[in-house]
Amino acid sequence: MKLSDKMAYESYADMMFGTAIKPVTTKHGLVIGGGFVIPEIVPHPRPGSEKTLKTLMREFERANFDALERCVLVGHPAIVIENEHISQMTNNPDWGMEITIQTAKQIEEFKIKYGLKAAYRATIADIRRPDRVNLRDSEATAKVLESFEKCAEAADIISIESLGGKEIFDYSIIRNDITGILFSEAILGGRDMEWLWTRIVDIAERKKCIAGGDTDCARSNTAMFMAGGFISKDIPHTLAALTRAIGAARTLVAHECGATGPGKDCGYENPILKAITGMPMSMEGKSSACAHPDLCGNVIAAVCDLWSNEAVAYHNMFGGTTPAVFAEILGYDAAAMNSAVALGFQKEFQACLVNSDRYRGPHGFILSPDNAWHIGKAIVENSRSMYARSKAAAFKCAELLLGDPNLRITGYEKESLLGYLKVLESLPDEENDFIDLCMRKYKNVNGFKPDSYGLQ
Amino acid sequence: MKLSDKMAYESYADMMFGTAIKPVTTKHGLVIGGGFVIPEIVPHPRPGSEKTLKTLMREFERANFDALERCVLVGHPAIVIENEHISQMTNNPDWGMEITIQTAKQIEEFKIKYGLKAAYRATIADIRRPDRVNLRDSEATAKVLESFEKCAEAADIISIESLGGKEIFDYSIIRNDITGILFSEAILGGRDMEWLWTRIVDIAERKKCIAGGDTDCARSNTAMFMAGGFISKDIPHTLAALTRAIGAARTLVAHECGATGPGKDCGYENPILKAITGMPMSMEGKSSACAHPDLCGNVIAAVCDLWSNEAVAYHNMFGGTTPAVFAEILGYDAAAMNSAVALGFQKEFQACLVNSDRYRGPHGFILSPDNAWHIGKAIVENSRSMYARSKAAAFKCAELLLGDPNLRITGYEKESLLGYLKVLESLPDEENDFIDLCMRKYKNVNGFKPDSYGLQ
Amino acid sequence: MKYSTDTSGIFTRFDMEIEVTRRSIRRISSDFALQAIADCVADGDEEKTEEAVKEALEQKDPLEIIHEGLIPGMNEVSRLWDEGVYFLPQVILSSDAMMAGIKLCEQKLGKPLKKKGKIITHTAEGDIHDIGQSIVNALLNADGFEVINLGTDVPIDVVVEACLAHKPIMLTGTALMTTTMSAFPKIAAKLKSMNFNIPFVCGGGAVNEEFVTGFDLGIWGKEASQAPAMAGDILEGAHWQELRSKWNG
Amino acid sequence: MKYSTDTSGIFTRFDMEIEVTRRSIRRISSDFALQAIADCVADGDEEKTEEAVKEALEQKDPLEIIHEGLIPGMNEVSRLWDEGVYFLPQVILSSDAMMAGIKLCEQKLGKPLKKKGKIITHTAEGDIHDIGQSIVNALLNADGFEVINLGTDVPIDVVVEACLAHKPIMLTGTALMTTTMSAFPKIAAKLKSMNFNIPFVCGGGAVNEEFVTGFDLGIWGKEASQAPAMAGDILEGAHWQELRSKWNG
Ligand code: B12
Ligand code: B12
Repeated sequence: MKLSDKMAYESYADMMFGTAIKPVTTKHGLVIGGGFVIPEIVPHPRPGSEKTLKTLMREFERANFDALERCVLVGHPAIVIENEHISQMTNNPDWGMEITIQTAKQIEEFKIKYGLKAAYRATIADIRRPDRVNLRDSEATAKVLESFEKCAEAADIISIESLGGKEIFDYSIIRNDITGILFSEAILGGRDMEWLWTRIVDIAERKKCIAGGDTDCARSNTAMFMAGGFISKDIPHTLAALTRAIGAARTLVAHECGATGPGKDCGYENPILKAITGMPMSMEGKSSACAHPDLCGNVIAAVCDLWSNEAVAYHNMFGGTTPAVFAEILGYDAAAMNSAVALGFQKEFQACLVNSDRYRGPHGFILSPDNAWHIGKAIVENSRSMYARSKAAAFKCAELLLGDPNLRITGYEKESLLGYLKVLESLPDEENDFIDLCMRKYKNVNGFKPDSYGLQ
Repeated sequence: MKLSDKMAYESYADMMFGTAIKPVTTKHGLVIGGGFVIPEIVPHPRPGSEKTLKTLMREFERANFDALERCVLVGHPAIVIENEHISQMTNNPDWGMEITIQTAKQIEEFKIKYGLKAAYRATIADIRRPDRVNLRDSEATAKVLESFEKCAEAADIISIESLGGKEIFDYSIIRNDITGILFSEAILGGRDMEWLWTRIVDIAERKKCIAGGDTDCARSNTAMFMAGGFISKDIPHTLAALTRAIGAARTLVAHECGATGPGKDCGYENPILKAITGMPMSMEGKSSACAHPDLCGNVIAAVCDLWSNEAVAYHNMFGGTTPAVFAEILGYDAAAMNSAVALGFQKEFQACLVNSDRYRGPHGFILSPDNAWHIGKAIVENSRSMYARSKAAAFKCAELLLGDPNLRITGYEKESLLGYLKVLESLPDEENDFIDLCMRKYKNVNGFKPDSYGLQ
Repeated sequence: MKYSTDTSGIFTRFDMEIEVTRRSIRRISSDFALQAIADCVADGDEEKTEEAVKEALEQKDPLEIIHEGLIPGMNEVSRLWDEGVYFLPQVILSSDAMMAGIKLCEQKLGKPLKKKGKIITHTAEGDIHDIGQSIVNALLNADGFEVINLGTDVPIDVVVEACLAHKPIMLTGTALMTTTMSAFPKIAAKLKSMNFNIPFVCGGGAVNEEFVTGFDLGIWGKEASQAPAMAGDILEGAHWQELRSKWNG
Repeated sequence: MKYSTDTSGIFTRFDMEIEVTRRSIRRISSDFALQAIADCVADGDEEKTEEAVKEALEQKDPLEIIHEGLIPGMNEVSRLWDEGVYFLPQVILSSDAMMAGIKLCEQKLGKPLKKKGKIITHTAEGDIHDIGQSIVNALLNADGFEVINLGTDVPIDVVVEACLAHKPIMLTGTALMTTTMSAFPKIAAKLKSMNFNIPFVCGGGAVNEEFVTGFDLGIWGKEASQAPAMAGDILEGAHWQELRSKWNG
């Protein structure tokens, strides 16, 4: 695998929502990143519905139907439906397959009846738990790959939120341990992704399906979620921001293995990935408040191609079921952005999105298109190793955070940030030395299995 | 009561979200229409919680707390909480009062602890059912007025969705009967509002509370809701649009009686009212999809001062409870608009909102600022009677709908529209003649009581 | 303000894409007078229908006018509504017209026409959202059922007592508020406890399939237009369980 | 791109407004060595704590070191966390440091320190979201409880058996998924049926007060930091009903 060594976008000023340098076209002809933002709706089954394949199929049938119908009702031109596998669907690869086939059929029906353009993304659950199984060789691994094979048949896009490195990350994040975070994301996460995504891309190519992308959810979103809002006292927002920058270098591996995008919605690092790869990305922010709060609700839409709600449990609201309600909201969000495109006001509109959150907190700041691009640049300029580029991303992130006086950082968080920087500076230059150091430091962490990553 | 005879805004180009010519300031110092859009969150109690005052208070305590807390969590600077009375709260005026006092206290606590700016709107339920009671003299009427007295004590804003004319409207709307619609809104609704709002404004002045405004919900939203989306076949969208234009002349009465705004969220006619009165208005659109779908999700925000979700039942989502989730979403919607203000891009941003829905359907079209302003102008230029101005609003609305070739109307809906116009043209010139005609035509409609309106 | 004429990426007017070509009613009779009556009904013109009926009554049997003029005219309207050609008000107006015509025939007959069956409709206690119920009433009337309309905000006991008094073939309830829909299972339980196992079709924005099929007797009604068809099934002998499995699930 | 420096109408940085002034730990001992140990714990420095403890052990009683150095140091950290001065990782690191120190003292003592009480923690079957549980574990450890960590994705029967085997004073469960939380009432029912009425504190993003107080034994835990305090209440004799009425509702 060759690490990226140049930027797809020559300047961040060229990055815009709705348009990617390398748009992709689905089996059914939906173009993503081809000029318009498209909503991506993600319904989640209610508890109990997972009991049998029949009840689960019925649940997804309703949820996906409601979303498609609402698009027709209010006139949203196109939609992507994502179903994130619950563990039962990946543990029984036939379940995931049946639901994929059912959804493909629903999409076809809406196309014929109304002319609605839609596509389906199947996100396989990563049921390989790093602390329990060998990531490369276990029953869970086999199930994951089998699920990809079976879903790729009828799905338009396949994705996963891969777990490599999670065992070390979980240990490190609650210990303020930036070394462990770097190790888990850059080395462990990166190696696992290379192994896994080579296989996913191969499947996608054989099945003429789109290999979408991964997300650093298991690490960066955990950190962002723990940093929380303005009341929480779990971890500093500055640490969450560093985690995100490092995580971008990890998620990028999917595309280096051949994934073409659209990147997966909960990858808040996606603006960085778009800057590097030029591929379309799915993003989520304010209209995924149904799934979690965040401090970058608008800014994260600045360069999105798909616009998602992350996940909403099926439920009746006064205005219809949740998939219908959120399909409507996302579609209107997209419609405003697409109007901006049609009017030639996209720069102004984008500036409004960015200014909403650029100084709301560290995450919004580093994910503003300019800063995201700069972090991307640091990554491609340090392409000699996963380690080098990930560390460079962290340094650039810290430099940016400290460099703009308009971004206010609490005393404690600033102090913490300076502390992480000191640790990062003390780390060895070469990847091998770093790995040696970490193998010693983390060898006793519960569940850490070096051979899951081809180490030792 | 003097009917408005001039426009507060000289040109629709001056109308902008966040700013009203006549901003209002609440007891606690929150300025509405003073430069920024503020979210207005409306939680709705779960079934069962209405059983006792205690359970209902607990329900609102949680819901309102969750919304306030989420604002602090994500940094939304200000919020208005609206509680729409369920019938129990108005039937027992002490219930409404206790909940008002409790909420005022919560707001105070958040102000002290975090500096959050908030305000409370109590919307009394109009429990006077026109088909059953005399609107001006019944136990229900007494309860409504008592509720206003008691809630005005601690609430910042008081409002109501008044019901006058509903009996004739319901009969007419399903019969394609534009005469009955005009009668119910202009004559019956207008007279009932004059009676009711004189009293509400008096109470508000005595209690140093803000008399917000009314809404044509009972008529225009019923029509809009029945016209539905692009699949429904209940009534033509063109009829719903006419109903809205006529309804604007009705809702305006609140302000002519002395209400100062902010107008009530579900009054989709509010852009017209803002053009005429210059007062701040609450609006709802895409982020009230939790309450109902509509075809004007973005355009309706173009000149809003408060931005609301209409109503969301209390419920847990992955991202928190519904009041928290929707407070977050509304606040981010507002943040993008407020960024536009800060950047001086508000015109561009507004254009994007407008273009999203201007040609999506008749409702979005007539509520675009320019068209809304023109309908307002027709209203003030025909100030010799409620009848004259309402009919003028309908004609202007029809003229606009037929005048822009970019607005596509289905064959059936266009034909219907031409039919309504013919009927409208055939109506007498003078209000008294019109009333005579309608009294004959509708005297036998179930539940119609002329003396509720001081007629005969 | 700038307005864009290319709206293709912003919205799609699916209503334009699916608009069905206008069709008029089919010929229902070779008899000139009967066809004229049917046409008046289809036009939803109450006055003209009355005139045409009055005229026809001079020569024809009232039952013939009803069964070969008024009702076939209404049936055509229903068909066109089902096909998406007509909108609701046309159905209501035609129904008004048909009812006016039937009234004249009944006067001539000297006795009311036998209705298909009695149905009680109501809107839940505490709820005044009655547009849904009004539509249901109109459609049931149009289809020849006798509708006993209890109105809005109807206490549970009043509903139960009305059922006992009228012995309808079907009961309907409408609820638009989550705080009022809880009356439905209570009504159903009371009816059940009296062994009065009448199908209880519940609709309105607040209720959904899960809620309504969660109690005995309950059948969820999504669209008002389902009410006459459900009542028709009952006439053909369907029990509430059969109705539920046909219309829900 | 244009950036606005006046963000007052856009957002409010409530974190800046409420940031508490930095405070350091209070003096806990006039003894130089004990104070040094407490300081090392408060710094969350495992190595330095070990050194300081080793040094002190040459002259002092291990129990004195534990009770007058290590634990008071940790208590200070907990206090500052409660006051919003410290963040979670400081608590965890201090806890790690304290535990390392205690371990050395125990070696010297030749027997393990008596813990305050046994607590079993787990993450629900099917669920691997364990950060919440990790925090709970760390805080309980820090507060001197013996934590039996069953890990993630723990089958119902394994939880029940562990309870029977260890007889803990409290059981905790974490669930982040609505499809996994259903294990909790099942566990509670099994325990109940065996008359093992142990408080079962359930937390995690998926569960809420209503759900958890909907089954016997269940107490809803909003924040991980409540776990030690709840366990403290149990030590003082609180039954699950008392815990529930104190912490929930
Ligand atoms: C119009 C309207 C009103 C009008 C009602 C006019 C009228 N005559 O009915 C007025 C202004 C009076 C009103 C008042 C209030 N309203 Co209101 N109203 C609405 C609105 C906008 C539309 C409802 C409507 O007419 N729909 C059109 C009809 C045709 O739909 P439908 O009844 O569901 O019927 C369809 C199907 O359900 C079915 N159906 C219905 N019944 C049956 C029966 C059978 C047998 C079958 C087969 C089918 C069937 O057929 C129809 C389609 O074909 C809704 C919005 C919404 N999301 O629903 C709010 C809504 C229902 N109202 C709401 C509220 C809160 C109120 C008030 C309390 C507000 C206040 N604080 O003053 C008061 C309540 C007064 C009371 N005690 O009832 C909430 C209810 C929240 C809840 N679920 O608990 C809603 C959901 C608005 C919201 N999102 O907050 N309202
Ligand atoms: C990080 C994360 C992950 C990480 C988990 C890493 C880890 N080691 O835990 C990874 C990437 C692995 C992951 C995987 C998946 N995830 Co996930 N994930 C999250 C996320 C973003 C944050 C969760 C988190 O760590 N929160 C921080 C911790 C500290 O919070 P907490 O556990 O709630 O604990 C707090 C309190 O609840 C309390 N508490 C907790 N336990 C206890 C116990 C006691 C006794 C007490 C007193 C208190 C207490 O204390 C803490 C605060 O002090 C959430 C988003 C969300 N809205 O929750 C989604 C979320 C939980 N995940 C979700 C999903 C769907 C998945 C996947 C199925 C995705 C997929 N298709 O691959 C898989 C599931 C795998 C599985 N079978 O479990 C959904 C769950 C939907 C649902 N409710 O059913 C969520 C809600 C995201 C979403 N909105 O869709 N996820």
